[in-house]
Amino acid sequence: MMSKVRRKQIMEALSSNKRTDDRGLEDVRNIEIRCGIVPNADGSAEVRLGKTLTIAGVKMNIGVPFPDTPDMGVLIVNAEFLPIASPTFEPGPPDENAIELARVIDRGLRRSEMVDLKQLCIIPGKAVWEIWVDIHALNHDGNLMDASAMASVAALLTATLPKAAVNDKGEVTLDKSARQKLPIKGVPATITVAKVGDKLLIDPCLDEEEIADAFLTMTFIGDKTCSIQKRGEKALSIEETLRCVNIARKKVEELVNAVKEATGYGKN
Amino acid sequence: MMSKVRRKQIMEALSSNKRTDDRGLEDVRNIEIRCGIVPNADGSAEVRLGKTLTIAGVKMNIGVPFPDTPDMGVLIVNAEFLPIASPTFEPGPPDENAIELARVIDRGLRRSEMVDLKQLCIIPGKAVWEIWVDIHALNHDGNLMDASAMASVAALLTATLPKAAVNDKGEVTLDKSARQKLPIKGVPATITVAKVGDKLLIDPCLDEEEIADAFLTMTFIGDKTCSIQKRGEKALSIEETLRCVNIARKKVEELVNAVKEATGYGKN
Amino acid sequence: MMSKVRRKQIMEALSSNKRTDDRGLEDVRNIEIRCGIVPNADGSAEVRLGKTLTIAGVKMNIGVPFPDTPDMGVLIVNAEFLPIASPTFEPGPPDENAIELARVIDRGLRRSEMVDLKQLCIIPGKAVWEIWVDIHALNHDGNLMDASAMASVAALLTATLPKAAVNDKGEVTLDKSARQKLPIKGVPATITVAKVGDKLLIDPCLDEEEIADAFLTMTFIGDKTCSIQKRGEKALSIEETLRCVNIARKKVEELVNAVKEATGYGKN
Amino acid sequence: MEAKNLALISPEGLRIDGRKPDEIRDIKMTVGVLENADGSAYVEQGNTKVYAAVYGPREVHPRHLASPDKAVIRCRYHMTPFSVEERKSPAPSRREIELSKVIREALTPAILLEQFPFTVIDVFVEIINADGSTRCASIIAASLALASAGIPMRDLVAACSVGKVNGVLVLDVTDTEDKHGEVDMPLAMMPNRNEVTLLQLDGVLSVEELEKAIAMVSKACRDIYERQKNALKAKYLEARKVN
Amino acid sequence: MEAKNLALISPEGLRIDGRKPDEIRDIKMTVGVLENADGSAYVEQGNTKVYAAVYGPREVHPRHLASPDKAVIRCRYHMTPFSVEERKSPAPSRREIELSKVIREALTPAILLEQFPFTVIDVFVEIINADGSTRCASIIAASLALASAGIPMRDLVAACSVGKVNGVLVLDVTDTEDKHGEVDMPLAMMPNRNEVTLLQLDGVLSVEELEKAIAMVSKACRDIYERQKNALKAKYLEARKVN
Amino acid sequence: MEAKNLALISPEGLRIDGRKPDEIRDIKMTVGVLENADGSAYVEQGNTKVYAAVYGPREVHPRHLASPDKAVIRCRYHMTPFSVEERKSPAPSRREIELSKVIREALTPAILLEQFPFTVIDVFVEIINADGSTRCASIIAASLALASAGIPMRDLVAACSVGKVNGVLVLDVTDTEDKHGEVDMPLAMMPNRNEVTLLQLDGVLSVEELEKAIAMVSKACRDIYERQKNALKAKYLEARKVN
Repeated sequence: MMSKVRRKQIMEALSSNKRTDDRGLEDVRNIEIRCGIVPNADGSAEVRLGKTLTIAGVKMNIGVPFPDTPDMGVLIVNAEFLPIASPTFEPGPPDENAIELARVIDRGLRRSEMVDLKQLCIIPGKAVWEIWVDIHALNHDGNLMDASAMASVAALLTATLPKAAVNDKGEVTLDKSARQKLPIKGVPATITVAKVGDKLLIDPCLDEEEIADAFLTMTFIGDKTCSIQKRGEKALSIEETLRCVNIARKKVEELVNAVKEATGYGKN
Repeated sequence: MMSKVRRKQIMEALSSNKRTDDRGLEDVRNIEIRCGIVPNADGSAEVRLGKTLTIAGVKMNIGVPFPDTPDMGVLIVNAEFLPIASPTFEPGPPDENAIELARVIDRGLRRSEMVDLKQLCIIPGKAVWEIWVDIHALNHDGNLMDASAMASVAALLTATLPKAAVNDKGEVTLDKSARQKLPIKGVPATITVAKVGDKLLIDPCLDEEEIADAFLTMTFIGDKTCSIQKRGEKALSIEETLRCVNIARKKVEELVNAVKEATGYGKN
Repeated sequence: MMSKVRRKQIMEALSSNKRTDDRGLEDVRNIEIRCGIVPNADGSAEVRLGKTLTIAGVKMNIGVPFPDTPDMGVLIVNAEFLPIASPTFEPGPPDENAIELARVIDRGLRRSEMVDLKQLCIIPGKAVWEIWVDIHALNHDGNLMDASAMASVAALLTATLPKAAVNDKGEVTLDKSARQKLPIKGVPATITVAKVGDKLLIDPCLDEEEIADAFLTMTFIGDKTCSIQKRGEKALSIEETLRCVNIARKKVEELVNAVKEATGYGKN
Repeated sequence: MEAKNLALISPEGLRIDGRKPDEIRDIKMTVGVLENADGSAYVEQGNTKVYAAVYGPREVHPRHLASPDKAVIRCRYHMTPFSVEERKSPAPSRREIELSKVIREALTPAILLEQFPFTVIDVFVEIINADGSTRCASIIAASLALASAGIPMRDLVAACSVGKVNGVLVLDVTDTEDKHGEVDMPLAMMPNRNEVTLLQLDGVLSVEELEKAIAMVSKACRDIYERQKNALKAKYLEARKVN
Repeated sequence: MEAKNLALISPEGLRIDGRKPDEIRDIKMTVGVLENADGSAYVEQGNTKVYAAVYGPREVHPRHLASPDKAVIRCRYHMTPFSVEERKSPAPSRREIELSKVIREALTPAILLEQFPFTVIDVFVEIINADGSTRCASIIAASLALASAGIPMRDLVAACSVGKVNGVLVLDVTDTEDKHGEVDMPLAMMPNRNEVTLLQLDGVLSVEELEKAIAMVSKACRDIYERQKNALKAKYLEARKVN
Repeated sequence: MEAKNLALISPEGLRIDGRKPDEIRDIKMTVGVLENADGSAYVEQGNTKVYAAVYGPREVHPRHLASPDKAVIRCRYHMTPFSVEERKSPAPSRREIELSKVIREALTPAILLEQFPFTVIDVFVEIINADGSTRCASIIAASLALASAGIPMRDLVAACSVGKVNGVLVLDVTDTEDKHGEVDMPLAMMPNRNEVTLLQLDGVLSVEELEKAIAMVSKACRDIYERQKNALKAKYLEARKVN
């Protein structure tokens, strides 16, 4: 629980459009992205957003497509809020917050069509690539959502998979020496706007999250929204909702560039 | 917990062979059966027994037969006592009461041979129809057992399944335009007799259940018993046990007719 | 919880190198082994070690080999510490103690190569014998580890399996009339040494276990160690560790002989 | 997931079930259908059929879940195994856990929680048949159940979905439109306060389309809101007749 | 499930294992076999082998499960994975959960629960080998375990099954007779009070056959009851010898 | 499981990664990497990468788990799904449950538990990438995390594995050496007290080899111990600089 003093500090700073760490309302904390840190993963990235630390790993294997999309690869996102990351996290299967985070990131990745799942079909209806994105929170100082989305995107951008072929007998064979990157169609960005008192701000730290009324998490691909999730126990007026969208929209380029920089995507 | 006043009312009414809702000892509450209310199910029925409300849905799919009955379809009954139905029900997997109810209804359906499972074999040892009967309690005012059994029977009587065939390659194909009814051999009835004090009564409401010593649930097919389950924390004398059977036997026709009426079974 | 009086008795006895039941430090309690008591199992043995009672049952079925050992049978050990065995055991999935016991016994059986798993391959990469060893504690008076290991070894030594063959179509067929023993390469022995105060003793009873500092469980095959597990909340000096090994080594023959006697192994 | 190039809008501009783009399906709302609950409602919107029940305010078990400042809201959105095309396991799926959370958050802003410290208010929603927009129907039903349980509220919560199919914005999305269309966007609001309590977008919209969609769906919410008030009034009149 | 037209009754009227229809298998009952328990018994009826143990009356955890009026009975019927033809998972199956309930209800009427308010009595049954009629053997064993734990009882509970195979009523059904016969009907009773505490019918019987079957199996229960008393007496005498 | 006759030792007596038999991999130890924890450390030993965090001493929930005499230690060793060759389920496996227990027992003797009655000390270890000897790296990291949390200790706990590959005893076993070698034997100790707190042997060793292996690995532990002390010192100096 936060002290009254701390709450008052935050509210006072906000009243002059500042944050307690001197950020402006629309400033993101310092971002550090380290890719390829997990040799056993097919792709991986660790994202530090201020003191928030989260890691995403990508593993790929041959699986069976969903019956309604027989010619598309499968993408599965899972998130664990480990007790290592916060005194309030408990061991056990993912709770509603971890599940929501995974599903919001999943919708963002899927609807942005970042990965061209059609190119991940090997034998229609029978064999496709299955991409597992696993997110593990390591230190929770707020905005796990945006940090985890960024780690997932960076892990996918740097992931490689073996070349798959089909032999005479119709079996799938893998050439592990010829690894190639995933087919990428674009780079999405996920941005959360929090409402604290009557202010709208981005990249909330943990203390700000605790006193926030509501959140709007948006994923953009280019200048379009492809996923929105309103969260939190209080309401947003329709006008505030639209303002959140416009605040987020202005940050897309900055976040996409940070990921491109760290992953080298688009360099060649 | 029931008040002492309420308990006294019930016992006093019973002492003159009456119930607090003016029923006689061997009277069933008002029965309402609505079939076909779930378009996504292959069969469905909602049963209102007084204020008790329960719903059964039937879903069918192609499955593999049990090794010891390779030429027979498979019937599976599952029941959920949802917290929506009673302040005493908890979320989570079925407890011993829900499991007992499902298994008692399963034995009644199976042993009455209501559905001719032999006709549900498609390829012996390989492919048979698998029938799932799911029971969900919605409002528990006593005698969920008989209400749920009735809903299950009504759902099965009105269920339809696609025509299955086997093509040249030995694969099962379904013709969803040609739906047909399940092969039915007879209509069973499930009746519970409760012992309250020294009285035997049928269709107990919740308050009566709470002060009952014991229950005998019986399923009849025609004039034969095909399943019995003694329940409750107290004993029944052998003489009482046989009296329960004879009380239940007299109600079979009434209950079977109610289901036939609602389902139109046997009309053409 | 043990009384202070009891603790004092144990410590006083130990101070003159005795146990409260008059055993010496390196004496095992009375061993009773009954084999073949479970007709439905492919092998079984009940071991009574003093008042500790445990049962092991072996079941075998055709399964798929592990990808990295396509030409070897599969051995799986599972242990349940049932609430029947002790007032401190709870129902539910195996806890860390039961899991540790199963895994330590598993490593002992596997690393001793007691069962020649290579001979249990039927079709390389496709079909092998899968051996399940299930251990159930029935009365826990200390040293469940050694008693359960002994029961597992005795159950495996007396287990029989049907003759498997491969028919024209490449399917596995079983001849249940021609049962044969498992291919056995040797008989391991598992011995636990407990440190209580400054004494090292074997086959601890429950009261001794409760006040022990640490345990060293060792499995020997012939005069070699094939598995060691240090257990307990306190440390062992390096010198004590090596002393434990030498104490255990001296008991191997006695325990192996007890099992051979009870199972008739090596008689013909 | 894929738009299958299915013709979801006819040359006449009508949808598969004959509706106009800005037309919602018939809704039937019945209040007070489950006697054990403190409040309940049944909502049928096309073939989407939902029961909701409210138990509480009541004591919390275990106690440490209670709050000294306000009532705690719990919500359980659950689908019967037979409510969907392929039988689903009755155990809660990840989707059901997420929807339980967002429905709870859609209702919470409307409830005067401060009036019932140390208690819990349980909201149970059961999907009997699913044909699209089940979370909206759940919110409509749960909101009626809360009101009929006599729980003081700032406003009723109304809800409706807006989709995009064959490039056209449409209200009250069906299962077929959800599966083969481009966008599904459910929204819940307190119409009298003009406040959004749930908003989820699943699909691509430009910011301009998004604004248009919000305007369209909030108008539909106002319409549903009137029907909710009528359903409550009907129940109240019926109750007066009986007593 | 299916009668496989197996000849379960020979032309001489004998069963596969040579028994007459109204003959039960050899029973071995041993009291006091598990030292940690407050009471225990081992029962071997043909190849059906069962351990039962009783712990209690003892404190309940968590506390809110306790009753101020009487002891609470808990019962766990459990099969070892190797006790049946195909290895079963050690996690409790739906069948085991149902049997735990009916066995508890079969024992409860016999126990003077009022004497131990705020406590729990735990009954654990472990099936070592299953060859039919395991719930009856469990009740026999659990009843002996309760008595040997010194828990005051109205009567011992005896149990036996009656079946119908090839049209003939038979006592003490084996696994083969259960699987290939027409009916399995276990019954438990307090013989001295002539009261039934468990009755389950699985199969088709006319009401007349049912009456005959109950008469037949209650006679068998009386026989088993005498053996239970002897087993307790033997334990008592042995205990006196030791002390 | 099987020695695959893989050449794990070159004719020159070197291992696959070029190390000498008695050489450990490069170790990187960083203290204080996770801000929420009371103490934390990151250890990278070759490609084995581990985070450890310590929370506590803190209140125990539920209360009955607390002890009036001393702090309770809980330990959770967990692998991320992507840390191993085949994706593993995030639910704890039997292996992870066993390792959590032995790691807890490896740390417990070093902690002055009596100073914190009624509390719990939670140790969380997360394997980010697994390339052999993960339990040893976990103990090294957890021990640093405990010390940096300011928990009074008798000594730091150091750990290292010794293996046997192609007949040769080797230190700090990699995943390949573990899978294709003959023996893996992790050991943890308090070097200053010469006491063993973890010892597990998985593979065949004569008693003489065992003695040699213990001597070899305890020497390595002393080396690692020095590096642990340096890592703590570095953190302490850095902290002084900042303040």
